[in-house]
Amino acid sequence: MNMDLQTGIRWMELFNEDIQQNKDYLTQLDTPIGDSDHGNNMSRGMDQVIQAIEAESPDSLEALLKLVTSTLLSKVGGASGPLYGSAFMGMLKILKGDNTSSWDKVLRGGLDSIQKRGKAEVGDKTMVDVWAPVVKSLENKQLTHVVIEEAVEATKPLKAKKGRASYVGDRSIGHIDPGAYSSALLFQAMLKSEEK
Amino acid sequence: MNMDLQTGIRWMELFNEDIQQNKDYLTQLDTPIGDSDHGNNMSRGMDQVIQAIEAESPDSLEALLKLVTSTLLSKVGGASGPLYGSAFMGMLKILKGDNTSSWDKVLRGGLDSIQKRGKAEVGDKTMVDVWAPVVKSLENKQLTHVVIEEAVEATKPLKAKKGRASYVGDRSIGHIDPGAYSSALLFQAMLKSEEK
Amino acid sequence: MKKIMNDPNEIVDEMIEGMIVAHSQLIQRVPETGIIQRRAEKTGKVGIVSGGGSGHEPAHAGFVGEGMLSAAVCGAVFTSPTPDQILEAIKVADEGAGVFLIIKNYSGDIMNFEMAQELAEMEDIEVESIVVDDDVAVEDSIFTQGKRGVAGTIFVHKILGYAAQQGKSIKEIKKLAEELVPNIKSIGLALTGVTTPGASQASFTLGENEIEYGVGIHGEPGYRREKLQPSYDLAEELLTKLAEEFDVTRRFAVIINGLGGTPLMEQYVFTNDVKKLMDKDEWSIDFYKVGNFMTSLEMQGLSLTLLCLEDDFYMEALSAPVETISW
Amino acid sequence: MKKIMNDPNEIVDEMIEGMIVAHSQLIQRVPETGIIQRRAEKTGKVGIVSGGGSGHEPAHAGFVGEGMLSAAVCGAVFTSPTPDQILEAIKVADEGAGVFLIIKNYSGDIMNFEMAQELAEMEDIEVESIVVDDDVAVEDSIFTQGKRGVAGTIFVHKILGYAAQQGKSIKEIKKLAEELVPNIKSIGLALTGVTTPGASQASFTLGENEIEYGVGIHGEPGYRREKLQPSYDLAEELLTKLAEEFDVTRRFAVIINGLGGTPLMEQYVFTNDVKKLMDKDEWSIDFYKVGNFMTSLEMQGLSLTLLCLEDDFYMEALSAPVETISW
Ligand SMILES: Nc1ncnc2c1ncn2[C@@H]1O[C@H](COP(=O)(O)OP(=O)(O)O)[C@@H](O)[C@H]1O
Ligand SMILES: Nc1ncnc2c1ncn2[C@@H]1O[C@H](COP(=O)(O)OP(=O)(O)O)[C@@H](O)[C@H]1O
Ligand SMILES: [Mg+2]
Ligand SMILES: [Mg+2]
Ligand SMILES: [Mg+2]
Ligand SMILES: [Mg+2]
Repeated sequence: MNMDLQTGIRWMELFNEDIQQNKDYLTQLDTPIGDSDHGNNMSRGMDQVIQAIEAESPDSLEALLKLVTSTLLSKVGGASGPLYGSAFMGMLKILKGDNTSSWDKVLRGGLDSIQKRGKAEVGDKTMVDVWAPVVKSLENKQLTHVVIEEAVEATKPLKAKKGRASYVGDRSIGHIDPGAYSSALLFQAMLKSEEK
Repeated sequence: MNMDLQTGIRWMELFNEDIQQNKDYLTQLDTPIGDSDHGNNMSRGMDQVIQAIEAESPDSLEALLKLVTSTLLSKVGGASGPLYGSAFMGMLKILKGDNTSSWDKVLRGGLDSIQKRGKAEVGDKTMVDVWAPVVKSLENKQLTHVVIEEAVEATKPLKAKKGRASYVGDRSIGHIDPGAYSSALLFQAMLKSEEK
Repeated sequence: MKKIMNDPNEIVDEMIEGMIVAHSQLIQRVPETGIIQRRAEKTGKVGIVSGGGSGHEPAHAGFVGEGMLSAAVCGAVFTSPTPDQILEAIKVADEGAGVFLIIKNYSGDIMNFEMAQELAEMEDIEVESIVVDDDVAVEDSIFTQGKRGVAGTIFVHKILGYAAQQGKSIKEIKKLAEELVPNIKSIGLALTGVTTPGASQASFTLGENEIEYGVGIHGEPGYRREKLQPSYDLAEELLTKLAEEFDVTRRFAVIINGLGGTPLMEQYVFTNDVKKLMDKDEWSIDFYKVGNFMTSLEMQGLSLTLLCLEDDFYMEALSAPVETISW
Repeated sequence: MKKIMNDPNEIVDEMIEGMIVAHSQLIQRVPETGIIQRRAEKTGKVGIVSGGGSGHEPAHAGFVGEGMLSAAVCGAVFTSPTPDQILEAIKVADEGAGVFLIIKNYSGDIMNFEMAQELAEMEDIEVESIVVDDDVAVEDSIFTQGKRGVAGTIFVHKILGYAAQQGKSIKEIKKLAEELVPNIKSIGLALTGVTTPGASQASFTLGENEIEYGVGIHGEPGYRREKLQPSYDLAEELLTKLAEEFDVTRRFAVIINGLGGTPLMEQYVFTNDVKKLMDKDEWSIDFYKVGNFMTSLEMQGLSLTLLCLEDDFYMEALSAPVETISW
């Protein structure tokens, strides 16, 4: 897929809408295996992202990614703040290095950054379990809404090894990971932003 | 009526039984207009009185009253401790002054002591509202169970002017006074101790 | 109501034991009594004794120590201690210059402390006392027991404790106390009732969104129930009630007192609102205490106390350091 | 869950404001941040910074002051603060000898503090850190995030704060911290769940007579639910879990930590039971802290922390006076 400034802004807007709509659900997911704040964290962060975009009107995709990075890093906190922040920072790095990078390469940079920061592997029941298959499918030009949905669902039977959910051990089994769900919203929004 | 050591001991035993049986009810009475402890206070006190009687085997009515006085004073606390303590102390004083005093005179001494200590008048919605009519009926040789029951019931419509119930003002109206109820148990037990 | 306890009848005894082991440098128990005595050296000054029912921790034992109370007497839960216990506390607090009693205005407390005072005087100990009645929630109190003593009592402990430490005589302390108490006003609100250990039901029950203004510290009901309001509005209601009690002087010391189950976070939010409201009225707050001082077991809610700083001695006393568990 | 608050989104900000007005002699806010800084004079020593999500009051700002923390960073409720805020705290804490970070072992905290550390190093501030993971409730933690950081963190604040005050270098403090943390073990139990401000439901719900062992301080569920037991049995369960972690040395410092909604009376009863059990095993307790130190909003329950007094420096540090709100 291709990404440019307009699509990027639309992506963030769509992502924000989905986050605000699913705020309570995300917090609910974060209740049995976390600390009931993922909805709040993402909602606060994306609200600020939209405000920042409106206030600063970034004039390039690079400027947009930079703005999203710094806003998420400075407004979210918790685990998701540095992770989503790192993701956009990783994407930004690739784009900066080579302005003509394909979008799947850029997203791969995001995933690498998440893993560098959070040390989670595939199967640890984190957002990585959505990012990894999404990036792979994109590389194979096979990314669809179904792929994303399946990736989220697949976190359910896993036992958490990273993040707060790891503290509940076996009892994390049977629950969808909240960060995986919000990442799914991110990629659904990305697909929708392009569809338009 | 007449009182002697044996009847006195039996009186305290019967009173204790009634208190223990009505412990929760007394506390319940003390809930809307007090602090939910009258049952506990009286139960703790009478339990100790019975233990003290068993341990010390008082050999005269005077010795019995002395023992009850000091036990109630040192084991009950709250408002009822010093008041019941003062009551028995007042009775003791009369008996000490004149060993042949009639029992209604002795009880009158108890009532006087309660009023001296607590400054409550008839109508203030306290134990005085049972003690006063009981003593009067006894003086007129007309004390019956019914008199006692009526005296307790009569505290219901009153507005409290003394004790913790006075803090709730008008909302004390419509509730039986817990100290009046426990005093009624005292006099019911007294009548029963003689009946036997 | 779930409670971390063993036998409800032993709860006060076990609490005192726990307190002593945790703070053995500061306090000691008079054996086989409910009396907690400070470890400070005796210096021939006036002894200050306070006490009352238990369930208000850290009051009163948390304020025992150099510069505050000489001793505190712990009764059963919500039940005034007995005269013999208070007498014993008077004796251990006596350093030769007499003992001053700080009594909260409840029938039970007054009668038990009064009897203790009579007994102490028979043993030639000079005893004076003050009755604290700072709770303005009780209306129509002229012909009754009067107003209740609540969190403002902590200011009385501190200021009289300092006066005693400064070597004031018992008569001077009595005069100070009589001037001080009318300058202290408090009022509380509850989000929940309170259940005494072993009791099967709470003192009262509030709805899921309901609060009650003017509750006492023994689960006594207050003056009005309504829907929970924002903290700012709660502060406004309480401050308005308190403001009626003061006129000229506009400098205050304040206690924002958690009732036991209220998190510090909420107490500080409320503090912020009190400050805003006081600023608006151009009333100054020169001294703050925020925390759990005079609690009511696990009750959620708080109380607000204002002390009008009429006399400069009050601030001097409040600011002086002390060695207690909880001031 | 009823809460005394205004807008849940402003609760942390308003709490900080309230804290500052109440304790303005001791602390100040770095304007427009969630950073609370001590007022003490800078003396060129190592700065100590701690922090984390809010809702654990008095942690962490209650431990800011001479002899303890240089600054504390308050995140949103139960949410680690962001790297820029932590960076700012590092800057205000820096007196030229470097800054030491005390981090509790949560993904979020570690990542945010780590990023701040990277940013600070880019600005040539020497930064070292320790991750506290004292909660033994989490089993099977080898291949995961590991164990949580809970109330034992308070001991780390105190001991490292003292070391800094004594003029130890950042390397010495790092070494001290690495030896200290493995000697601290904690475990908690809850009588109720906890509801974050604005949330519609509690983290978990317990039955009328049910408790849960091993809960975290963010409403994380624990390891076992059962019927409420007497305090003595609760103490035994927690101590047994902790005992497995220690072997030779039998001298301890202890924290009995209320989780926010637990009355002091219950905490002291529990203290008494802990003492009894420790006596039975001939383990000695040389130092006690009892009270609300690391809370979880209004949660009812408590935690027990043991610090094995391996090094005499620990007792020296714990006993040293400090000027903070809540130590
Ligand atoms: N080390 C990690 N690596 C990748 N993702 C992680 C890691 N730790 C946590 N996460 C993700 O973060 C999500 C939780 O985010 P959030 O609730 O906002 O933060 P917190 O856990 O600090 O409350 C988890 O569901 C998980 O997907
Ligand atoms: N001043 C008083 N004079 C007479 N009786 C009083 C007075 N104050 C309280 N009482 C009695 O004491 C009873 C309450 O006793 P109790 O609950 O044991 O003590 P407390 O009020 O200290 O909790 C009241 O119901 C009332 O009958
Ligand atoms: Mg979370
Ligand atoms: Mg009562
Ligand atoms: Mg009582
Ligand atoms: Mg969180």
